[in-house]
Amino acid sequence: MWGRTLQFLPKSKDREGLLPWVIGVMLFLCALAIASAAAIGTGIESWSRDLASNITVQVVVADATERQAQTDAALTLLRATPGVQSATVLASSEVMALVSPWLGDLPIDANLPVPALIDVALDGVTPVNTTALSERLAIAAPGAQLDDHQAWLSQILDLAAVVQIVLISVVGMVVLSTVAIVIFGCRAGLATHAEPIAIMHLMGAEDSMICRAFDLRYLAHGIKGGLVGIAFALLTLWLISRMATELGEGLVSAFAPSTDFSAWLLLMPVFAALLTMATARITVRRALKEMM
Amino acid sequence: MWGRTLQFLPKSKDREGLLPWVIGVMLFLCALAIASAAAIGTGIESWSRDLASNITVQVVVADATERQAQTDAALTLLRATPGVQSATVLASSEVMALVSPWLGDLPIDANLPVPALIDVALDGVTPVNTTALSERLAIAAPGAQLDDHQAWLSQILDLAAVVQIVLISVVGMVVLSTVAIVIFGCRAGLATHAEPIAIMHLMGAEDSMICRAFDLRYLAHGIKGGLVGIAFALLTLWLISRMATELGEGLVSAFAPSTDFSAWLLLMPVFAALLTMATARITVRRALKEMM
Amino acid sequence: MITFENVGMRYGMGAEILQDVSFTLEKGSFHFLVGPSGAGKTTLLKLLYLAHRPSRGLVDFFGKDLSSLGRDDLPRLRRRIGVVFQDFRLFDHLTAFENVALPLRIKGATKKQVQDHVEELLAWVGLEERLHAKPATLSGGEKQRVAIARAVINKPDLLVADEPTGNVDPEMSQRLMHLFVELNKLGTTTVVATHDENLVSAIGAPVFSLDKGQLSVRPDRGQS
Amino acid sequence: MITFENVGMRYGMGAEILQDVSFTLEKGSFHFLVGPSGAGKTTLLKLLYLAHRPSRGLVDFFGKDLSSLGRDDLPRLRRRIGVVFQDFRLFDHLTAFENVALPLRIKGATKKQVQDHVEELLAWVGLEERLHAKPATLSGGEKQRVAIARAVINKPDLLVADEPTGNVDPEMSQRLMHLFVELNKLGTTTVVATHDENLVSAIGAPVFSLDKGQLSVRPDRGQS
Ligand SMILES: Nc1ncnc2c1ncn2[C@@H]1O[C@H](COP(=O)(O)OP(=O)(O)OP(=O)(O)O)[C@@H](O)[C@H]1O
Ligand SMILES: Nc1ncnc2c1ncn2[C@@H]1O[C@H](COP(=O)(O)OP(=O)(O)OP(=O)(O)O)[C@@H](O)[C@H]1O
Ligand SMILES: [Mg+2]
Ligand SMILES: [Mg+2]
Repeated sequence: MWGRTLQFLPKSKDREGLLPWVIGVMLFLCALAIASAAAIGTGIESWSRDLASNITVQVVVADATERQAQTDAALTLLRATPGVQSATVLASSEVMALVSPWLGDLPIDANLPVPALIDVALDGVTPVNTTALSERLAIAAPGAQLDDHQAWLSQILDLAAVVQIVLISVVGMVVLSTVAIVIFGCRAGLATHAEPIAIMHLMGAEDSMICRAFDLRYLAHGIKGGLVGIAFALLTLWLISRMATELGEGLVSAFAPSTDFSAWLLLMPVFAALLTMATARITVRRALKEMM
Repeated sequence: MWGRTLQFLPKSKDREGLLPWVIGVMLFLCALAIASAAAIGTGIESWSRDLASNITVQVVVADATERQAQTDAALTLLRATPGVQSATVLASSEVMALVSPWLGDLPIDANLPVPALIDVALDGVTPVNTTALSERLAIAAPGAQLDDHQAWLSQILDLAAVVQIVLISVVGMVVLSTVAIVIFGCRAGLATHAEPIAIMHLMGAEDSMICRAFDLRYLAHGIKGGLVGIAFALLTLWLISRMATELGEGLVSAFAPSTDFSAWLLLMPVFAALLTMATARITVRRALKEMM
Repeated sequence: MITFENVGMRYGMGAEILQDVSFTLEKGSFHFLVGPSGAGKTTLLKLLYLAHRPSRGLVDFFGKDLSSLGRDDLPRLRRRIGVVFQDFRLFDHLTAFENVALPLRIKGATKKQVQDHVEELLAWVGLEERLHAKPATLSGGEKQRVAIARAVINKPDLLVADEPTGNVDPEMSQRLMHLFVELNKLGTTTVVATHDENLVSAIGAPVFSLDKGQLSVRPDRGQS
Repeated sequence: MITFENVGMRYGMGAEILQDVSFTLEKGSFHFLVGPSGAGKTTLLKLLYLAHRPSRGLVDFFGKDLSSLGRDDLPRLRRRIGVVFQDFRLFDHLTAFENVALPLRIKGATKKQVQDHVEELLAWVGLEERLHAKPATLSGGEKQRVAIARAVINKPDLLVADEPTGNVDPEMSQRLMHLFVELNKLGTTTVVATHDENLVSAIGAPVFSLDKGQLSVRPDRGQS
């Protein structure tokens, strides 16, 4: 009974007033960093899917025979490249269908010398180095060009991967410093409670009884800070994603707090609260253990 | 002389240990938020420049006479549109030059019915609503099409503007909460110094003498926290921008801490330090004023 | 009930504050502890209220060898000891009532018991009008009386009081000593450290005298 | 030098702790202040060492009406007053030496002056071996002596001591009172609140007696 009601700690306002706010800010940072990393991850995934599925090679040669020869050479090279599942030449009607948006509804001259297009399906497992591939293509079939939009995409993908690594390090750093600041703040707060702890101890209160008072107090700090931080983070993410949804832009819309992701974010205050409580408990226990 | 050496405050480790860290984290947040807003601002600027300078209208009609008629109609409409500086029809050789990358070095059939292209130069001052313009074009010249890449760019520009507003609010929020947390943390720290202040006061120390001890202490806290925060922020920005430079991608490379911007960021610890000091001073003064 | 044998005590790596201290407190006995300032009185009392372990020597507590007792056994013992600290050590943020109630609460007394006991005892020490005042608004003597009330509220088996009347007038001082004597008659073994010669001569109990860490015993001067 | 006329004092909205207190302290006089615990002694001393303004009445300080003095005039006055607080109020993180040195430092004394004066005075109160100890490691009486040393280091014009010998043995108590009397002979106006009847009769100075906020004066009983 007294376990619950034994209130021997001063009101926390003056002493640990900062702690929940610090926890809140750190969680806000954590959530935003993790969300950014996750969004870039989603972007990379969808781009890779584009890139991994297929690339296009066009053989631009005026002479039909020569074009056919170079196309065959390119096909042989491509089919021998690891990571390539299949390479097929598009029928000229399909090529015309691709060209028509540019020409509008102009009547198409059957004699128009259109380039040959090769659709290359990748197995999506073995990564294909597009730069090396286009160099080898230039030797085998000088008229063959890898679609450079896709080459560019592959480059941006490299960049995104690097940015993601940076972001993941930032997330790691933020998480670590959150843990450090929570532990540090908790212990700073507890330093001001040394006297009540000592008196309770001398009056014969068991260690567990003393710890319990701190457990609840710091659990509350942690939850309070965690909720504030997460609330702000979710609000910010939601605002950004709402603005983005209209456009459907891949990277930005990935910021939308998905149900899954939100659930994970909501675990963060719980984690923060438990961390705070555990720190308080360990610190108090250690202080008590130093007394006789 | 004693002004410098009168050390009546306890070592700060236990009591205000958290304050520099909190300041550091808040400045880190501030700097990142401001940098993001600035980067988006740069992006918007360069996109707007693209968009503001000129747009392209193509008239895709098979019959040459009809094409000429619609081109004239479109020209009349465009030249009457506010914000349009000039509208010129591209010579067909120029059009062919634009088409050739697609056709490669195929010999060009002079009879190929190419669309007419109108280059519209904007004055860059009056904003042009591309959606409304393309609707009006559809009535005057059914074969005329506004280049939709630029329409899309205009849409992304709207989005970017909205995201920037959101980011600026986030910056505002972060700056405000930094100020709040610094003030709050400062006062929490000072609450534990009430007794030394009271004793010094009763021993006849002038208010200014008491304040001076706090000024230096909290100035140091502020500078320490500010430097830590800014260092981390610059490091993060530099890492992101380094990764981005290779690609030269507009939005991302704008994160590069430009010399100007870095200079501004370096002012932030100074601001934080002064804010911390001012808060300490005001709080101590207020506490002193309440004493006789 | 409590026996010290050749007990020595030092703080950290410093010199020995107590040297070869030996004595026995019989159950229900009453002793004064006197000695010049800095002689080690508070240090000796700290050993008695289990705030420190001696650096050397044997201590027998309620029939058990202290060195054989683990940390977990001590809270139970401490709850049988009431302490008046020289500097009071009240909880600043709790009222006089709450401060005095704490030992009862730690023991798990009911709300009713707490209410009745605490109010009665605070009335006895003359603080019926300051029940809900915080220590910062109490006078020096009032704080001391709250500290005394907190020490005796449990009717402890051992009462240890360090200079318990240094801040009260002679009249109140007598009244408080009367409280100690009454408790002592009910079986509470009592040790009171004091500089007040009047007090010592008024009660006439045996006196432990400490000087430079050496303990000597002056027997009872009659009366008691 | 100091005159109180019909002074009343209350804390916040509470009842009046002091009622119609009137007295005069001549320059170089020595007074005791006695009264039961909670009578208002500390409250009266707080008015004397300029910690509170009275709720009503006239106070004349070193020839100036207190109500005519602004906040900025007070520090100079306070530096002429030495105070021994009932609960010492030492700086916990400073050594005994540093605590005693503070009033000199506030006045702007040189390093040399500080060093010599402080060491000499701490030796006089018997703390030459505890110069660099923090208050937490001092005994009750040792803390009290540090507090006294801090109050007199400046040779103040007015010395206000609240129960300055409650934690020291009678011998040390006499030694400290001797210090006060010596200072007093050099011109320091002195007011000592105490419960120690022995002290009062030993010095024989005039006694202010407070009871329930009413002040009465018992004149000098000879000697001094
Ligand atoms: N925590 C400590 N660390 C180091 N030395 C200490 C500590 N506590 C006390 N001392 C020293 O031990 C000696 C005895 O101190 P103690 O408090 O036992 O004296 P005391 O007899 O109670 O004196 P008083 O009558 O003045 O209270 C003193 O010289 C004191 O400075
Ligand atoms: N800050 C305060 N707020 C409210 N009441 C107070 C405050 N300080 C003291 N009192 C009350 O005023 C009365 C007089 O207190 P004061 O400290 O002046 O007594 P005292 O004569 O010094 O007693 P003692 O000898 O016990 O120190 C007491 O009843 C006390 O509870
Ligand atoms: Mg002692
Ligand atoms: Mg008092």
